[in-house]
Parts: sequence; structure tokens; C-alpha cells
Amino acid sequence: MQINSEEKKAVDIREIRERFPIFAQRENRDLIYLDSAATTQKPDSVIKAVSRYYREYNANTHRGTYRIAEKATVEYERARKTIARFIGAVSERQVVFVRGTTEAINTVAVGWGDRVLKADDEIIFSELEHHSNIVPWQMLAQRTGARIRLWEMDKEGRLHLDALRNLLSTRTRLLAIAHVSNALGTVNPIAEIVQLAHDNGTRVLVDGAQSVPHQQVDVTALGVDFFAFSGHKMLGPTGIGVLYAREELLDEMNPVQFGGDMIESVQVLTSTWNDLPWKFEGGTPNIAGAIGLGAAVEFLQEIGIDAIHRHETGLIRRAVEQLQALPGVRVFGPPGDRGPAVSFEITGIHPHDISTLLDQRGIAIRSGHHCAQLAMKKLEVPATARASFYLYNDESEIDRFVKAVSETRDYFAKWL
Amino acid sequence: MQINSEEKKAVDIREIRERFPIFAQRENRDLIYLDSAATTQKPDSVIKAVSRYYREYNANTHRGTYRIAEKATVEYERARKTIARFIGAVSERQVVFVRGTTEAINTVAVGWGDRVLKADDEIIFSELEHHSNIVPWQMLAQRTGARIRLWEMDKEGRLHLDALRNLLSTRTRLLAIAHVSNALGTVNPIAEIVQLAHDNGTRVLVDGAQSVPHQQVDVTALGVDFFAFSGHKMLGPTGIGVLYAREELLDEMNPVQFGGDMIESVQVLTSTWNDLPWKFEGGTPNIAGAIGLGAAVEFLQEIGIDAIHRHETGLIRRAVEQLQALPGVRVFGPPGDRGPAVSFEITGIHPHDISTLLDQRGIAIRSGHHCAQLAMKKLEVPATARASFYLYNDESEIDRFVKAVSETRDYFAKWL
Amino acid sequence: MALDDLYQEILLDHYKNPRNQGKMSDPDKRLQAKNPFCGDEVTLNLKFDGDRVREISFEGQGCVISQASVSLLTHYVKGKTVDQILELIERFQALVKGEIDQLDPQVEELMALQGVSEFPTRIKCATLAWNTLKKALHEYDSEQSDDEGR
Amino acid sequence: MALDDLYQEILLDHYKNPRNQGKMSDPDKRLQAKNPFCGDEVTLNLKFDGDRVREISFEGQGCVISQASVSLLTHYVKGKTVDQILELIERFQALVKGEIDQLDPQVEELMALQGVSEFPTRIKCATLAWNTLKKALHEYDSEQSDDEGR
Ligand SMILES: Cc1ncc(COP(=O)(O)O)c(C=O)c1O
Ligand SMILES: Cc1ncc(COP(=O)(O)O)c(C=O)c1O
Repeated sequence: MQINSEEKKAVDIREIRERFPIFAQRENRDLIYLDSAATTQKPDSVIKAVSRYYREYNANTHRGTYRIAEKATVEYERARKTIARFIGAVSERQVVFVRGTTEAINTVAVGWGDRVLKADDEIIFSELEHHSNIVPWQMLAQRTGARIRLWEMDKEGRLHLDALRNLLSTRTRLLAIAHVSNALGTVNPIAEIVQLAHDNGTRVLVDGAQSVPHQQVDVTALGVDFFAFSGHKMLGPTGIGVLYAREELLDEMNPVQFGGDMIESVQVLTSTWNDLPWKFEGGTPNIAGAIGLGAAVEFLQEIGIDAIHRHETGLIRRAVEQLQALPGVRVFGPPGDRGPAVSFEITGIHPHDISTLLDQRGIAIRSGHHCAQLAMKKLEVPATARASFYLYNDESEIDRFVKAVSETRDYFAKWL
Repeated sequence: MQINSEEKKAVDIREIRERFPIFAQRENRDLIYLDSAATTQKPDSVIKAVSRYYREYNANTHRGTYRIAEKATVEYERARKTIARFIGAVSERQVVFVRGTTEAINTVAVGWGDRVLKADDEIIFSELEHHSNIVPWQMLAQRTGARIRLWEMDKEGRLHLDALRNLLSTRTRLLAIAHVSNALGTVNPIAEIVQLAHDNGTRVLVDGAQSVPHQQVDVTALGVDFFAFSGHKMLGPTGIGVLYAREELLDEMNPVQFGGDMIESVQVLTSTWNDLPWKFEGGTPNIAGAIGLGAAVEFLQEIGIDAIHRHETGLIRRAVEQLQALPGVRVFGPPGDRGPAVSFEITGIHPHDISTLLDQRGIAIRSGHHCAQLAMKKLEVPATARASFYLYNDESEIDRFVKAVSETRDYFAKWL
Repeated sequence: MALDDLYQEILLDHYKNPRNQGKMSDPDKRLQAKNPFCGDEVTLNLKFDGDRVREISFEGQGCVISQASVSLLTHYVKGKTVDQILELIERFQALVKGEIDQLDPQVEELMALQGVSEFPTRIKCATLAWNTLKKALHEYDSEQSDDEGR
Repeated sequence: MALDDLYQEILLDHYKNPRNQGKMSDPDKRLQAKNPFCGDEVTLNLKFDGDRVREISFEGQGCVISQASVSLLTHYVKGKTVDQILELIERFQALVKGEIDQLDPQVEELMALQGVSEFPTRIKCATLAWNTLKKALHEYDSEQSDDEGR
């Protein structure tokens, strides 16, 4: 259950699993959790960081002049710094706390898009995007008269740079693209994409919901303009996520949540805004969530994000190979490298029925469109079954999962 | 330390305090927490409900077909029902989970306001509003060409219905009003205000951030159109709050957070929306937060919101009387009934210095503009000191607080 | 909860051999609905004879539960009056939510879907077609009275 | 942390008798700033003599820390060159953030504000005027070069 590597840090799964209380619960004894692309389990240190805030220094941030309020402010801002360093941001002023990827993208669509886009400008997004990286742009297009251009994928869920070159025009203001697809595992070459887009004067928003949890990301090196991700998909609490952006873009953007904390001064008819990043954090933030996300990043750093990535690469290879070897099972997504998620189907059996049968064996996978209806349409399926992995999964779980898939096929085979 | 009342449920403060872990911390032994209007402390049951979700059934809601995802969905939706009943909503479809009061109000400003308001329409808000109930309307006015009308308060922070009558016109589309003022404690007669507004064809948004935690609220009986409040001010977690609205208004409103979960179907250029309330809950919600807020409501119900209200009424009376008796101290806000918050100043001493001195004695109060700069301007002060109370405070704390205020005055008196 | 309680033979039969599946030319009422959480779609086609449903068919694909449910629905609805159908819908919804545990003997094959009540996230699969039918009947009803009003 | 470390006698003296408080007619540069978290305001007025600050005054009210800080600022800045002042600002900011614990003997009264470093939420009170001065000097500088450029 160890990844062996001479020089590199290895991941000891047994030790790691012990730090996730959910696996120690009696009723979860048999749980094989393969839905980390939807949300991940939480280590003890994250759960404790959240409850420690409530138990020891619960107070509102930024304006209290008493001890626990100072402590809450310091911890909240320390989490921001931890996260900024983790993703390679130049400054923590570039890290805006939001609810998650969805709110981050919506914030850019309204705060930047409504300000910058004009009628007949163009927005590109890809066919494999999550709905959260599609619908905000549709609505922006409706509000501004801008046009949507779809970057189509091939039948294996790959995007081709040539197709992008053909799509980019003098009117293309924005390209919205996932770093890693949650539905198919496709990994997109962000640095090259950014280069192409920037050469064209096009800004790039990267949906990093499925990359930051699993691989080293350096937003500065990648050169992205906007970058969005969710805490709950990287061991952190629900209700917290991050919008990163280049500082001059944050400066020019309008805030979108108006109220306490994001204000410099308020008159009857007009108001002025606070400095970055607070300009975008109107209202009491998810303080416990931010502190918990800081703890999650520290956990990932302790294990080592590269070690995690290597471990997951082993798991996903094993899963894909074994599934592909099963008659009657079809695996979707690109050959070669992919993120730790695999979509598949069993001929004649609806994915819902697959996931219900697997649940009976304690195996949690997801079935459905994975908020990627455009990709489903291209694959000509209404839905798929999807298994996704994280640092706490091991190879024996993959094997049991594949066995259960095979038994599911057999269970229905007698009827169908 | 008990409120004595023959027939009515009494509040046993000692017992209640034992359920708030923060007061048991060694370094908080001397903590007198008088900043509940900013955020409240959390009972054990709320902290546990949050960590129990993470430890036992952490999963994303609504789409998982495995056991812990079902449990997460059931608990998340059960919290919604608990809250709906607590505020007297007709249906849980009217309870939309948001980050807090600020997001709730911004959601109405964009989702309803942008759809309904036209140039030269009018929006009224009062002079004692929190910035979160001011700035979203200023921005809406700028976007639509609508006009702002200010409902002025008197020098004691009271709003008069005659003034409202004079303000209402055939163009008045919306009245935005706090139930209870966080800065001055003013309690506004919402039922009468709603009546006046509705007779005029004007919709009413009530900022209930300071009322729901402290008194029985029945949104249906009050007849409000929109109602907003925050979990963290009523014993609940940070990062969760509620937008309530009448169902036909929610139906006609546009969603404002576009992405996963709020979708019915997605095509390349257009999409359609899910049912209420999910139409407004784009992206993974703060699941732990919602479940924690459900637990907070159950705690309040167990103690009894009326008993809490009576207890606080005793505390605030005592505080106001004693402060008013101190030479050199000026108390702001209305005579008679008020919410459990009192703003004051000591002549010649800036509120910041008051709160720092009180902090040295372990007493946590707030100094500043309390996000109510319009009210501060009317009172002709840059800031005030504010003490605010909740069910875990007792009379001996009030006495020690008042004594500390008096000592603060004396400390500086030798210099000034 | 045993799996075979959920996947009863009769449901698998309806899944494999759905009754009344297909398009309908010139239906009096046609309504489509989606399950937003999984993306499954169902379309119902109806022809009326007074207040009676004379013909019904469905289009769409889905899981065993949703397919069997809509197939059984068409089977039991055909020939019934709108009022009878509305009552059946109420009863069926209560059954799969676990609120009741009996149905009329005449519609007893529907009891095969009772197991769904133990699988909360699958309830939507079982009820989607029934909710759609209810909506279709109401819409048809008000379209009719609009016509009369003219 | 003892209270008297924060509220040193010299600060209370500056609070009670602020130096260089008041308006200025015809300043070369005037800049206002706000502390968004408490609403306190400060306005600085500056007159230059080449690259030297010839006159400085402030308007605005605040707490002991902010008033004493801006009063001390005006006291020490008057007559210094822009470069000297920018360096002093850096040093002062580092002091109240607890990054250094010494200042030049010529500005030793500023050491009275060292206690602020133990009160994180009060750091803004101490630094507001200094941040504003820095911004004012930069703005003045670029306004000057714009003029020359014409
Ligand atoms: C009356 C009132 N309205 C609105 C708010 C804003 O609430 P939140 O910061 O939770 O969004 C507050 C809290 O500061 C408040 O007291
Ligand atoms: C690629 C991708 N983008 C966006 C999202 C939306 O994230 P959230 O629901 O946390 O806002 C997800 C998660 O489902 C995702 O996988």
C-alpha cells in the first residue's frame, strides 16, 4: 500500500487514513469512498481547526479591538497567506475568499465581465466545462450582447490547440477553461493555452476546482488571469473557496457583494470601497471555513502535493486498465494522462443503477451528468458512472471497486 | 442569575453558559463577551453538528446515490425545514441558503431589483440601516436609474411613520428596513410599516439580522416580502444565512449564482433552472453551515425564544439605566424598548480607546461605526462604543462592564 | 435493505419491455420533464376522450426505476378519468415516500416500487413521470377551460 | 501587556495638545484618507520647498493612538527632504508592526508608539497618517514630473 520511490517522499496510506475520522466510524467500516471529485473527506486537523475557532476564539474579524477578535483576524488572514503561497500567488491581496468555484466564476462574470464586455465581443468556453464555467458566461453574453464560441472536444474528451487557434478572433475577450475536467479527467495544457490567448489579447479564466487539490499549481508561472477553486474539494470545509486574479484586474473589477467590510465610506447616494482583497468580501465571511481551508493546505503540504499526485496517478492507471479489460464496460475520456477520475458505463445499464448497486457494497461513486451536460451530449450518453480518487484511497479499493462493477454487470445480465 | 416568572419558562444562565465551550477555556476565564451583535458564541451542539457532518457523513448533497450522500441531503434539507418553521414560513421552498444577510440582500437587489426596477422608480431605505442594506440599493439605483429616498431618523434613532407616509410615492417600488438596528437597538414596527407600504403597492425587504436571534419572528404574520438574516448572529456557524421571500416573488426572480445544482438543463447558448429553492443555490452550498444553523435553531427553541427575549430585556434595561447614571457618559438610541445593544460614548475619549481599555479587563465590546455611517453622521459622532448582549450574559457581567466604563473614564481623566 | 427489494423482477421486466413507449401523432397534450439532478428526461403524450385518457405513450430513457415507473404509469392510466388518475398519483407519491404502505388491488403491480422509499435519492427517479403527468393534466384542464371561455 | 505601555504620557500629551492641527491655505498637496474599519479620517496638508517639506498640518479626529501618531508625524517631518521622510515612514511602519525595536535618537519620541505592536487591531490607527503621507509624497512627485514633462 506504499508507493515506492527511492528519492521521493512516499505516501503511507494506512497512516493517512487514520487521520480521516470518517473511515474510523463504525457504520463506515466498509466505506470505499470514490467520489472525491464531488467533495473530499476531511482530516482531523481541518475539523479541529474549524471547531477550535468556535471553541476558543470565535469572534468577527477585522473590526474588533479585543483579544479573541484580534486572534480571529490574524488566523483568517494567515489562512489567506498560506493559500496564496500554496498556489504561487505573488501577494495574498490576490486571494479573495468566496463560497467556492461557482461563486468565484460568477464574481468574475459580473465584476469584470459586465464592466469590460461589449456587444459582439466573444467569449470562448470548452465543451467539457462544468456548468459553473458555462452558465455565468451565457448570462454575461445575454446581458452584454457578447457572443459565445464553443471550443469543441473530440470524442475522447480532448481539446485541441488548433481548434482554439481557429476560434480566437480580434473580438475574443475571454477564454474560460477547466484545468482538469471533473467528468472525464482530461488535463488541459494551461500554460500553452494562456500563451495562445494572451498573444491574442484574450484573458484566461481557469477553473482549478479539480487541479489544485491534486497537483502542484503555480498561478504566476501559468500566467493565468483568473483562477477559481473550492475548499471542499481539497480536504477543506464546505462554503469556502478562492478567486485568484492578477492584481491589476482585481483593481479594475467592480465588487459584486455590497455591504459591511468591503466599504471605505458610505454616503446616502454613493460609497467608496476598501482595499484588496476585502473590496470583494462584503459581509461577514465564512471565517471558520477560511481557517479550515488554511489547515487543509497545511495538511496537503505536509504530505506533499507531488507525492499525492504520484500516488493518484498510480490509482487512476490501475482503475482505467482494469475497467477497460472488463467486457461490456466502456471507459470514457482521453487515453494517457488524466486526473484521478474515470467515467464509464456498462452496456444496457443506467449509471443510476450501477451506483445503487455499488452503494450496496459500500462503494460510493457518482452517476449522472456531473454538471457537464455539453460533454455528455457529445459522448451521446445521458449520464455516466464516475469513480474519483484521492490520497486516502488505495489499490485494494480500486480492485474491490472493479470487482463490484463486474458483479453489477452480472446482476443485471440475468434479466437483460 | 435567574429571571423569575411564575408561568413562564425561566432562563438558567449558569446552565446555559456551560453549553458554550468558549467560556470554559482557561484563557477565556475572565471573558465578558458583549459583542453578540457582531457575532455570537456557539453552543456545543452547533459545533458538534458541524463536526459530526465532517466525521460521519461528509458528502455532497442532492446528487449522490450512496448512503452518506443521502444522509447529507436529508440533514441539509431537514435544517431548511427547521428554519422555515422557526420563522413562520409557509413552506421550506421559501428558505434559500446564502452566506449571510449581506448576500441575501444583494441577491434581492440583483435577482429582483434588476428585473423589476425602471428609471425614476424609487427605493426607500432608512438612515439607521447597516451598510449591507444601503449599498446594494445604491448600486441597483445606479444600474437602473432608480432614485434613492432616505427615511430619516430623529436624533434618538427613531423612525416615524409620518415621515414614511410623506416619502411613499406612486414610484416607490421597494422599502428596505431593519427590523432591529445593530447600531442603536431601535426596534421598528414592521407590521405597520408593511401595511403602509403594501397599501402603496410597495414591496418590503426586512433586514432581520438583529431580530431573528432575539425575538419571535413570524414572516407570514408580518407580511414581509423579503427577509434576510445571518446564522452566525444566532448561535450558528459562519458562512451561512437565509433569504426568505414570498413564493411568487422567488418564482419571478432571476437566480444570481449560476452553476451546478441550480440547473435543470444546459445547452451551449441557454439554460433552464431548477425548482425553488435550489434555483438560487448555485454551486456546492455551505452544507456543514446549514446543518449547524439547523442545530442552532433547535437550541434556541429548546431554551425558548420568548424566554431569551425576556432575559435580554432585563439586561439591556439594566445596562442603559446604569450607563445613563454615569457622569460623562452619553447613551445613544431611543428611550424605552430596544434590542439588546447599547451605543455610548465617554466625553473626550475616542471609542477605540474605550474598547482597548475594556479589553484589558477581559470585556469585549465593539467600537466604530458599526457599518452604520449614515446613523453616525446624524448623531454627529465618528464612532461609538457598543455593548450587545445575548442569552449567555448575566447581570453581574453588566455590572462589571459598567464599572469598567467608569474606570476608563477615570483613567483618562487624569490626563485630559 | 436488500437489493432485490428494490430491483424486483417485475420492474426489470418493464425496464426491458417498456409498455407504451414511443411517439404519438397528434397528441392532445405533450409534456417533457427533466430530473435536474441526473439529467434524465421523460416526455408524455396524451389523447383524451372527454375527461378520460384514451391513449398515452412516453418517450425517453432512464434507469430501471424511472423506466419501470413510467411504463407502469402508462399501463394503469390508460382508460381512467382525470380524477381517478389524480388520486392515483397522490397515492403513488405517498407510497414511494414511505407515507403509506398499501395500494388498491387493481394497481397492485405498482407495489413493486415500494422499495424505492428506502432509497431517498432514487425517489425522484420513481416520481418524475408521475409529477409530469399531474402537471400535464392540470395544464390540459386549464387549456380546455380557456377554450370554453372564448 | 500593560495598558500604560500603550498609553504613554507623551501620547496623551499629543492627543490633548496636537501639534500642527488645522487647515492650511493654498497647500501644494492635500490628501485625505480613511480607516475603513473604524471610519476615522485624516487629512494632510503639505507645502514644499524644492524636495523639502516646508509646512505640514493635519485635520481630522481620532483615538489617542491615531491623533498622537499624526501629531508626532507632523512634528518630525517638517523641514525634512522627501527621501528622508520616506525612509522614516518605512522605519516607523516596521516599528509598530514589531519588525524592529529601535529608531534614530533624533526621532525618539516616536518610540512611544512601539507599544502598538502588541495590539494588532490598533496598528492601523498608528499607521493611517503615515500611509497617507507616503501616498501624498508619491502623488506630489509624479505631479511634478508631469509638469516638467510638458
Ligand atoms: C442589522 C444588520 N444587517 C446586516 C448585517 C450584515 O450581516 P452579515 O455580515 O452576516 O452579512 C449585520 C451584521 O453586521 C447587521 O447587524
Ligand atoms: C471542474 C469543476 N468546476 C466547478 C465546480 C463547482 O464547484 P463548487 O460546487 O464548489 O462551486 C466543480 C465541482 O463540482 C468542478 O468539478
